[in-house]
Amino acid sequence: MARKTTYFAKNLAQKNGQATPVEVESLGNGLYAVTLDGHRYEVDSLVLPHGAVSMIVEDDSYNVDFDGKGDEVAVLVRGEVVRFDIADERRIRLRAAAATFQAEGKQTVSAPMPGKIVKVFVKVGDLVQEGQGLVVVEAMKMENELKAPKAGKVTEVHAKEGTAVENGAKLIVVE
Amino acid sequence: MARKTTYFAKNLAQKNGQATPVEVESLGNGLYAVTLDGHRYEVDSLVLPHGAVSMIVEDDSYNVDFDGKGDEVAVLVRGEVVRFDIADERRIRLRAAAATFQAEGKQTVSAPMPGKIVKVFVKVGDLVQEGQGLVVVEAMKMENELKAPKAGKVTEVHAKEGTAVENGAKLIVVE
Amino acid sequence: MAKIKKVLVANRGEIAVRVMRTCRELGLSTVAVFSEADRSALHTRYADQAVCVGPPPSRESYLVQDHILDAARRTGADAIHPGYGFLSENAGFVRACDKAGLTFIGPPASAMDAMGEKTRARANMVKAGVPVVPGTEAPFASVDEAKAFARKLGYPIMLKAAGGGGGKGMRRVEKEGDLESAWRAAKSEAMSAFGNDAVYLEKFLDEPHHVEIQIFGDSHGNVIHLNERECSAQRRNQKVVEETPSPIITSQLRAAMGEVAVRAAKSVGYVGAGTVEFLVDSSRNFYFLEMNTRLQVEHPVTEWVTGIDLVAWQLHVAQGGVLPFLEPISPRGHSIEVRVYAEDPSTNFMPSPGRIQYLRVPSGPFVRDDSGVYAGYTVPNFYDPMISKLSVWAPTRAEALARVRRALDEYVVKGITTNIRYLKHLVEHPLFQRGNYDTGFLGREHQRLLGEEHPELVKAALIAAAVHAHQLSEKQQAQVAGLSAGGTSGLSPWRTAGRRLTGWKRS
Amino acid sequence: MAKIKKVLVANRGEIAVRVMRTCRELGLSTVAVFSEADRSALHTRYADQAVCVGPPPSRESYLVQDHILDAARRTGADAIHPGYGFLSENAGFVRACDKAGLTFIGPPASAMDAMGEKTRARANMVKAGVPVVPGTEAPFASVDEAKAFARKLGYPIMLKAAGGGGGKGMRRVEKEGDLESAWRAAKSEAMSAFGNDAVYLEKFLDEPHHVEIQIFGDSHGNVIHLNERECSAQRRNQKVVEETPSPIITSQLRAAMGEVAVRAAKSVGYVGAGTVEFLVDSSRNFYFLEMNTRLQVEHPVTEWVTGIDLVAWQLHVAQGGVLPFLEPISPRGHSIEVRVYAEDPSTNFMPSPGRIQYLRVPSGPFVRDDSGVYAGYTVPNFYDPMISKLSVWAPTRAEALARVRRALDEYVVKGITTNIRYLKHLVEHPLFQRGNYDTGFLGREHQRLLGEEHPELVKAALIAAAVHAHQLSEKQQAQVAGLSAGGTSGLSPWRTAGRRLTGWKRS
Repeated sequence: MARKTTYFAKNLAQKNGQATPVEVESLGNGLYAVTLDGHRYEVDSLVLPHGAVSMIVEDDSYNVDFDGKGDEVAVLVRGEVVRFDIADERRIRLRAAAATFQAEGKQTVSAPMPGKIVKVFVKVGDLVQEGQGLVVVEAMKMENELKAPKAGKVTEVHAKEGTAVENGAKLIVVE
Repeated sequence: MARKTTYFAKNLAQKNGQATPVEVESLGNGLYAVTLDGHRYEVDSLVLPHGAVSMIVEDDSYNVDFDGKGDEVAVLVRGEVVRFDIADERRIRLRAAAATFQAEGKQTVSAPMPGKIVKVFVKVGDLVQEGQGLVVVEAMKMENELKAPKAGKVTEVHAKEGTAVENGAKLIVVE
Repeated sequence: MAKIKKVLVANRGEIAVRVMRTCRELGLSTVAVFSEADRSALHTRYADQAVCVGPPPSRESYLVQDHILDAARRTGADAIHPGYGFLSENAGFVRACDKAGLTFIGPPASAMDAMGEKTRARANMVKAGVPVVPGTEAPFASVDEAKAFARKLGYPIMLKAAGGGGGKGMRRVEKEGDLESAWRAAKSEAMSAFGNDAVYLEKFLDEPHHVEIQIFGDSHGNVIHLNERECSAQRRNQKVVEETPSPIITSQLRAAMGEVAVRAAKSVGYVGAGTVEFLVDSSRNFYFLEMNTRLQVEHPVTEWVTGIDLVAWQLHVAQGGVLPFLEPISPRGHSIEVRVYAEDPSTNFMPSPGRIQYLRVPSGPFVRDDSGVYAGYTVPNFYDPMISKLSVWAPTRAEALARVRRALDEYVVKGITTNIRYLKHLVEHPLFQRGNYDTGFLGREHQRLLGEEHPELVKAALIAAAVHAHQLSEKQQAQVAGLSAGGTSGLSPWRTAGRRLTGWKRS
Repeated sequence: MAKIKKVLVANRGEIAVRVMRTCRELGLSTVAVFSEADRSALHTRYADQAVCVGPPPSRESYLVQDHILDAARRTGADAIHPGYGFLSENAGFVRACDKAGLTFIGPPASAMDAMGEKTRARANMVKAGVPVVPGTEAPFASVDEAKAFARKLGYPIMLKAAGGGGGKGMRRVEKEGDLESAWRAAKSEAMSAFGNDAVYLEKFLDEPHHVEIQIFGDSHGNVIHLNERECSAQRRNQKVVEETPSPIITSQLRAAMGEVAVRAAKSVGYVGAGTVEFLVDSSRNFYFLEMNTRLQVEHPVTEWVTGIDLVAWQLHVAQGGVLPFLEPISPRGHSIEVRVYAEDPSTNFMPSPGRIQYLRVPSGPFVRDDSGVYAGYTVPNFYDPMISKLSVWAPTRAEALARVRRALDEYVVKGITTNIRYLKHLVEHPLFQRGNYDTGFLGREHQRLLGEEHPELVKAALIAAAVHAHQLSEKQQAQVAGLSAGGTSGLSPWRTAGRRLTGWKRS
């Protein structure tokens, strides 16, 4: 078992931020040695039922919760949320290999939650500005306007007024 | 699938009580028809996460929790607990077959929880009265005296003063 | 009036549970109504009886008067408590209850007629000598009428639903070009929230305070007031935090506003719990805004400083009881309420329904949680996203602020996004701490209220993320190797504790 | 005295969390100490910092003064709050804190010397003119000495631990033949609870009331009392339910007992929170029983009726502050506390440690839960089985009784057995409802408090059990057949609701 691994973590709140290397070594018994910025921290990490973690770092006690999938993880600690993209070297190499093709300029606007389409403001071929309203979704008695993530041309419109949509349904594509 | 089955339930609080027949029929969609004492009840039984059940019987709403293993189940409803021995006909036949040998007169006193034996009052061969103190177990800062479940003779003593015992450990046998 | 024995609560979520709690204390049976989406809701489980009243959309269930009345008939309920929202301000429903021989726990239909439709309420208040915000006398038939009136009044204006409150169907309009889309949105929200899409407009006052007076009337003509609530912390005209006493109200102003509120209620023959809302401008002039003819979401803060159970009083006067006392009482100490929503403040407060995986609500000294959810519950996407109201009491405002911060720190909701961090930043904001905030406060400070990163916590989070990743990877490898997860037993933490020497200390 | 910045709480469970809550509100950092059995305990998780102080048995962790002081040194704590139990009444520990330059949040060692050892306290009280229960002047060296004294005093007698309270190390002895085993049991419990096995004896008063007065002193010589608490609902000398005001205390008697309690505290130079316990006989004579020189388990009921945060006051006077007011205050309304234990009342209150699978604590108007556990937590078998204190407030005793019943109905604990049903039967008992219960009440009414079957609920339980068995069997068959559980989608409950006609109605 790899008892010592280096992870690379990028704080997703910082645009174009550097990935920080963090070395983790299992000491057994729920204890880990973590090396970060040249300091070595001894970490006691206890996984509780329901997935919460009680972490004691050199006497400091933290309740930590995690939410995420793949390499992206949201860390909830003392009421604050920090989002990281975190992976070890092997994963990073795999990701680099997989990223040969990516539609850089194409942006999909999806339904952020189940709801009803009450208004569609654009049609295929329209030119839109970044932040311009595209679709209004009603859910939980609130109307939510979805905006263009970038300036460009509308290439696909799947949203239809008066219809119900599921969470994650593709609504509009801007290119 | 057996959509209609008759169960026989014995209320364990009533000594020598009769088993009551209860017929259950699945109507689909979480609905059941239950026939009891000649009445037919329509029951909407919704199993929630964590195993609790929300049961609506002809408009009456009950929160029900279950605890048990095998055919013995404790039902917690509106803060009260009722214990049943419940099985269908097939299970009852199986149980009858399995019950060929049972040590009627032999009673085992086990540790009801993990703790420390602080006192053993009897030795093998002692005659004891029902309710007589046999062993004192200390747990959670409280001393708990375990008593003889029946009058008889002590045939085994596994408890030893000053030792720790696990939940369910056999301590004393009275015959 | 007849003695009540069984109460049907024509509502859902936290307010249904809140009402049933008091019913239970008073020895009254309770009946829940639920839509198909609420079969597993807390109020359905909490009640003694529960009846399904239709499909998920409110218009097909909670707002269908016949379904509610059928449920009452079928279960033998003799009274109906409407909660807030839904049918609570529907005079037609009050009349239907009267006709069916059911006690409606709220004001008589006539008082609701006079106050429920907001344009009529304004006219009545003008007659009673109560100061009002300049605006329309009646709802508009068309957007063009509205446009003409708005041009006369001058922008900015507020579009408002005539049929209800709670921030639904409200839109601030800055200029004529925005009026049409605001009109459409306000009408559609009003219809879905109140089943009535009538809309009117008012002059928009610049950065006023929203201060409301709780009043209570009995059927013997007595009306008293139970002090004010400060409700200026609003976004999209939706209250987020409320407190009492208001930091800007002197005892003189309290008495003056209380007197006007009582006069307003008396002028329409009001009975039961009601709230008279005022806007208070920077010179501390106050204007009648509207009257909410029902129990208010934020009633717990009034309960904290008066010791009164307002729902118990509602049931008492609904049975013909005289108000327990007839003199105004001074508020004792200070109370703050924050509303916990299933929403994501960082994506424009997008609602976030879903399964609550884990829930731990705050408690301890002088902390109250009014919640309509439970661990394992799935918040449906058909209704208001408020999942809980957290309220605290303390002898002083400063202590109450410290207490609500502490309580918010204790709140754990997993599985869905909530506004808990936003609320924490709100109560920590220096302007809020100083009590100096108007209805524009949340909008102006939005970015700051989303919060900033604490370098110390980012470091802790980074360490946690790395160890978490490592634990997951160890677990996977153990599974691949067919081994048990292992490595966590053996050495005693006590024996290893000696190895924890110096290192990273908190500053 | 120095300003406190960081408080180490030398305790565990609910009281550690309770103390930390106030520290957090006051902006003070908190340090938890934990035994190996408490790595996952709530107090370990709640604190800003946490230090392991040894193996599970208290004698090897929470009672080891050096480990506690090391933890304070290591984390830079400047004050120690002892909670109740453990080292809270250990004068030697107070001196060790003084020597280490740490502020001990409690009375000075000298006051503890005078009051902590109970036999010395009795002698001091006699000197101060306070009435005491007849009994020993000093602990006994041997059981034979005790036997001789008991013979003189006459049975029944009470054996008591000199070193601590809370019902630990106490035994009622009816006749000489029982003295020896009771002596052994009391000494062993006393040693394990307080690290001091000294035992003394007192005349057993027949069915007295146990009423205690909360006092508070500051370092400027001021002492006030904060009214009484009625604590007669006890089993095995362990309090189960407490309330204030006491149903048997008049305002005259309150004033008289308060005056005596203040005199007792002043006579020993008392500073901080303390409780003077009295026995009150049927003629309403009262006798000094003992003084608890620390915060009491049941302090929340006093907080409810006074609005005071007693822990905040403790921190205030520990820093040299003057008491915020110096006149006695009248209690406002009524408060009741019930203690929730992990124990099975039907098997002689056998403790029931284990994993809490699901937890839902009551809330809503004027309900407070002080809990030391959480869903998913495993209650260890080394410590006191109390998992939570539930307390309520209401304007009157009758309303408070209804509220505590309602709150107990809401309590859900799955995975371990608790005394919640027992508590419900207790507060529903007619004698308790009338306020007419002495210290023998729970013993006499034991069988009734275990509860009886409700035929209606047995029927509901029977239906539930049968449907449950059917659901399990369907699930098994579905698995065997390789099918999904199925059958729960498709038909809408709304469409099928029409089929629910008449049938079994609740009487």
